[in-house]
Amino acid sequence: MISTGSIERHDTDILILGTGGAGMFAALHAQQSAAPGTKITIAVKGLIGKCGCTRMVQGGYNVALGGGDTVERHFMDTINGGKWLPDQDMAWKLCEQAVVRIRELENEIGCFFDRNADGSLHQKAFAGQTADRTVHKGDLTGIEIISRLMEQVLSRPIEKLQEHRAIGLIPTKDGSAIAGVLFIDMRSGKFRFVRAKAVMMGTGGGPTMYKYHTPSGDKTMDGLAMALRVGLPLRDMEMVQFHPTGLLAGDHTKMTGTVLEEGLRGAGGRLLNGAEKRFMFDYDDLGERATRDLVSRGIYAEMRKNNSSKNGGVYISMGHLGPDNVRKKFKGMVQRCEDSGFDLAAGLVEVVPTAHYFMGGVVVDTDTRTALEGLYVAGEDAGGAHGSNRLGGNGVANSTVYGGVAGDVMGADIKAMSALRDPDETVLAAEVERAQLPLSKSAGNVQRLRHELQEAMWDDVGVLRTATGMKRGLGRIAEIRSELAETGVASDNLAFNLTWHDWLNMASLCDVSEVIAKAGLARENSRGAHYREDFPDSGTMESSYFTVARKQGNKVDVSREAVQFTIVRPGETILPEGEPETLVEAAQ
Amino acid sequence: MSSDPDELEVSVWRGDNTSGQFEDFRVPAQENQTILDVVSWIQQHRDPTLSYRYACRVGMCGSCAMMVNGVPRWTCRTHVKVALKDNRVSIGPLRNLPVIKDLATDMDPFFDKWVTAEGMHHPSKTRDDAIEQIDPEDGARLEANKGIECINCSVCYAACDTVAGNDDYLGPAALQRAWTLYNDAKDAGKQTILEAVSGTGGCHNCHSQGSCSHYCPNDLNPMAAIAGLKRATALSFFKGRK
Amino acid sequence: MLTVRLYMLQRITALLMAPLVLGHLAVMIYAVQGGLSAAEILGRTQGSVAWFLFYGAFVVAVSVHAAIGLRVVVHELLGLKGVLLDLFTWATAAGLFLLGTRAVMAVTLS
Amino acid sequence: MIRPHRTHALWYAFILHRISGIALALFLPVHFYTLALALTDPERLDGFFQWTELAVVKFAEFGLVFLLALHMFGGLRLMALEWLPWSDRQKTLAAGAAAVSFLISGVFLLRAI
Ligand SMILES: Cc1cc2nc3c(=O)[nH]c(=O)nc-3n(C[C@H](O)[C@H](O)[C@H](O)COP(=O)(O)OP(=O)(O)OC[C@H]3O[C@@H](n4cnc5c(N)ncnc54)[C@H](O)[C@@H]3O)c2cc1C
Ligand code: HEM
Ligand code: SF4
Ligand code: F3S
Ligand code: FES
Repeated sequence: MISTGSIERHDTDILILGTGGAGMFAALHAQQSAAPGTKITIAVKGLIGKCGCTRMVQGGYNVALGGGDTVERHFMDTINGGKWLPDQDMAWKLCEQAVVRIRELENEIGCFFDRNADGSLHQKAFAGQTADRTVHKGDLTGIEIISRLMEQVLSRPIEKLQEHRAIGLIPTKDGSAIAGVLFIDMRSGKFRFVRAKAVMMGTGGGPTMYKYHTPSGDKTMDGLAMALRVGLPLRDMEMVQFHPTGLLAGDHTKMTGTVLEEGLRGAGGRLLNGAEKRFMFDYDDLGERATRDLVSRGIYAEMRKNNSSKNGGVYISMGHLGPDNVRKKFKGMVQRCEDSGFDLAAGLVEVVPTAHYFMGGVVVDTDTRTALEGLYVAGEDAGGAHGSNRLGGNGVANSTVYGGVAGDVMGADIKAMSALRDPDETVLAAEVERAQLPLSKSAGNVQRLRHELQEAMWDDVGVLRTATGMKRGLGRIAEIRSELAETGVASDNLAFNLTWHDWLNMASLCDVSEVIAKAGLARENSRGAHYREDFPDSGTMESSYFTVARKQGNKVDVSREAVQFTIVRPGETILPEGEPETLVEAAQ
Repeated sequence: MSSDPDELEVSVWRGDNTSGQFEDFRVPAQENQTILDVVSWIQQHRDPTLSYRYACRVGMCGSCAMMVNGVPRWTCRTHVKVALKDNRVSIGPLRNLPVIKDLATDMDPFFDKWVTAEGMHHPSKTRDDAIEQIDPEDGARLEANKGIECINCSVCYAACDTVAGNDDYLGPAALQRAWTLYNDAKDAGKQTILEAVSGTGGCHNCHSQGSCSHYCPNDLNPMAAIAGLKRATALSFFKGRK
Repeated sequence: MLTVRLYMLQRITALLMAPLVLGHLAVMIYAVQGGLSAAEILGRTQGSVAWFLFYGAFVVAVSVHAAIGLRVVVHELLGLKGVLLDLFTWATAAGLFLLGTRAVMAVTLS
Repeated sequence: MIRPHRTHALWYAFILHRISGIALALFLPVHFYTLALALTDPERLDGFFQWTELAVVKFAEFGLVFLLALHMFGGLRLMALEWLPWSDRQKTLAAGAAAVSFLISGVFLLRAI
């Protein structure tokens, strides 16, 4: 057993992991709800507010604010979008509380969202919505939300542990509650164990185990990997959302995979295959304007037929809308493409479906509590609210709503928790040992393994899936994982050692990849983001089930659980009779 | 010196806050390649201990800024072609901030000053109130909008010689944020803001060098925002003593 | 190192000096032709209240203005701060003021 | 040393304003001292004025007048920038200030020789 004596120990009352929408709202709300004098600590893998996906939100924030739209309608869209898999109580709370949260964002946090000429909030419609519901700040909504939250957090007496990477949730000896979290202080390379009465995990999803992906570089599924190791149940793990139009610029550049916004297709952008012919109408009547999952599948299918562009994707073409017009309307996107050498306004830009959002996550209740006492999970790390597919605009609503909820609940809950809990020292030691594994091996190429994993997931557990493919994928993952275990990292200087963290990132990604593939095998139908070529049928909505994965010993088991229709049953609606199907003018 | 177009000659600063030196690397040239890609390539293929920071890789998070051939830039959105001189490029840590290691700086001073400048919203309402109706074409709103897309990347802070010479100087980004808030109809802290930017490190130290506006990757104009603060503080100075 | 008060002082003195500098420049351009002589200058200025006020104001303004200006330069370039910096500012202002007053008296008082 | 990040018009305007300010501040005590000689030692003052007939000194005087004009017009530009509504033409204005200063000091030089 490794000595845990060299670990620095630190105590706090409330510990929050991550500074996305979930983490920062949790910190602010905990500060408001906890008794005066409660110590609150926020720890993050990068810099406060600078890392994570909330910052990258472009489109906006879904919230029903009247004008015909109602919480009920938002809820029904969420359930329909999630193909009846969402936990209905969670979805309801999401829609209901979004209304409060958007007022809080504007009035207390200081966000400024775009206005109509009359001074009211401007709202637009993402695909799959039946009302103009998405509040936004241009196409940089996330920057506005996170920068404002960051200022609030920085200006309050909240302890900040920046560039502290959580590597293990450490339970008590009896395993019933959480004692604290083990970190690597990335700047020094030292281990630090922080005890807390309540811990909130908001480390976000971020399916970066795919060859093409949108999330930020710090996102590698650490949270779900940690939850898995501590034995928590994870649901909907097969549900990976692909965005249809990620930039394709070659393997060597980080630009590849980044999102070209949805609005391009909405405005009339055309997708062309390698022969520069439109193809989406071969797959769906709405052509390029179909929902994300359908367009992603269309593109993927076209690529598989070898009708692909130079680098193996397809083209997006905007020029027919008038280059100047495009330049004006999509200034940011045109500029961004230009910086990487492409002409979006007049030329062809290669695109490819890109892994974007992770619907699966830790099983929580509507108060963000988990099966482990003292551990709360919110944001993209928590499963349930979106079911099999997340509506554009529901992601940031989800993280901000439930982050706030977690803060409120923790502030109240810790009043009844008098003492800090002691950790199971064996688990602590095991986690340190796990992290140190590569340091005693001869150095190898972690990046090559990451490419291999990304290829494996893309080919075998990607946009279109089959049992044979996923089984092959599982084999590849297992091989890569055992190779990783033999791949070392030079250990002479652990301070800000990115290569060590690349290794740890890979460890998390391998663990979660395995679960995605297993959950994918367990779902023998096609729903939302999950498409099985060998089971193209969706199954009846009445008999909907969700998958639950759990790690026992060294084995991951996946079971199915029936969806409880607590608010509305398939085929029914909670909208009043006579309500129009959609309020969006364009769709009518 | 080699003029092999297939390879770039890259010098990268290695070291910490106390000492360091430039180290040379050869990096394969690619068609679509950013400075950040070059740095990553070195870490992944040549020197696994090279430290740097990035997150979003699309110019949204403001964590990847470095000195590229002596000028501050966001590296994830800087195409190699733009920066290259004679097939060479030097990459160093952002100026005016303590270096943690190699290309990663400690941005805390930058954010401490952001807070000192009262760069956070001072609420006039609560979550129980309706959202304020604000005319998007209103003059003050238009002024506030000009600075709102700041990604706090610190490029302007690194470009400014006043920051270099005056430890207390709050710097362009923090002051621009203060000006934005000052013009925000919802902000209840106008007086607090004016006081915060009138102290020893305040807006009056700015010499209108304009490097901030020259290098801001988002084409923002902190120089103009600071001028706005000078005007507002001057006005309130006269009002205070008439 | 400037606070709003020092800043205002520096700007106000600068504004005050603008017309004075223009005047001074005009006189110089006019006077310089054919060479300067003490007698010529003194003949113009000596015993004139107007010139006394003109140059007097100039000296007051420039002492304040330059002292504050140099204060900033010395702080930014040499890192002087605190009491030393204040001392430097006052000394510069006083020095310029004394030298300036002496000069003004010399050329305007008869 | 002009480091790469400094190579743009407004930074040059800044450094000229600073150099001219410092130069003026250094020149002033000398100027005051010599003028005070009018009271104490008029002959020596005239000596100084004769000295100013030298071409080099003429040129140095031109420099001083240029710096004074430059500093003033530059200062006026700065105050306009700070207090008047923002103008995007700062580079043009800075160049204009330099041009006018050059003109004025040019006139001075022409009349002096
Ligand atoms: C490009 C892009 C565009 C998007 N656009 C939209 C949109 O328009 N509308 C919408 O609703 N949603 C959108 N989303 C989704 C949305 O951003 C996310 O669903 C949501 O913001 C997640 O918030 P979060 O707080 O859970 O996680 P994040 O914002 O990702 O934050 C996670 C935090 O945890 C930290 N962290 C991670 N691992 C660790 C660790 N091991 N230790 C410590 N800290 C850790 C991270 O550094 C980060 O600070 C978009 C996502 C992307 C990638
Ligand atoms: C004639 C005597 C003058 C002297 C000796 C003088 C000296 C100085 C000095 C040393 C500085 C500091 C420079 C810096 O901070 O970089 C300065 C700044 C300044 N001067 Fe003058 N000056 C004089 C006249 C004027 C005039 C006539 C004006 C304008 C009408 C003026 C306007 C300014 C302004 C606005 C600044 C501030 C610059 C900044 O903060 O960046 N000065 N002066
Ligand atoms: S003003 Fe521009 S350069 Fe300065 S921090 Fe903001 S975005 Fe970066
Ligand atoms: S570069 Fe610095 S001096 Fe002022 S105009 Fe910008 S803050
Ligand atoms: S990595 Fe985010 S701005 Fe460059």
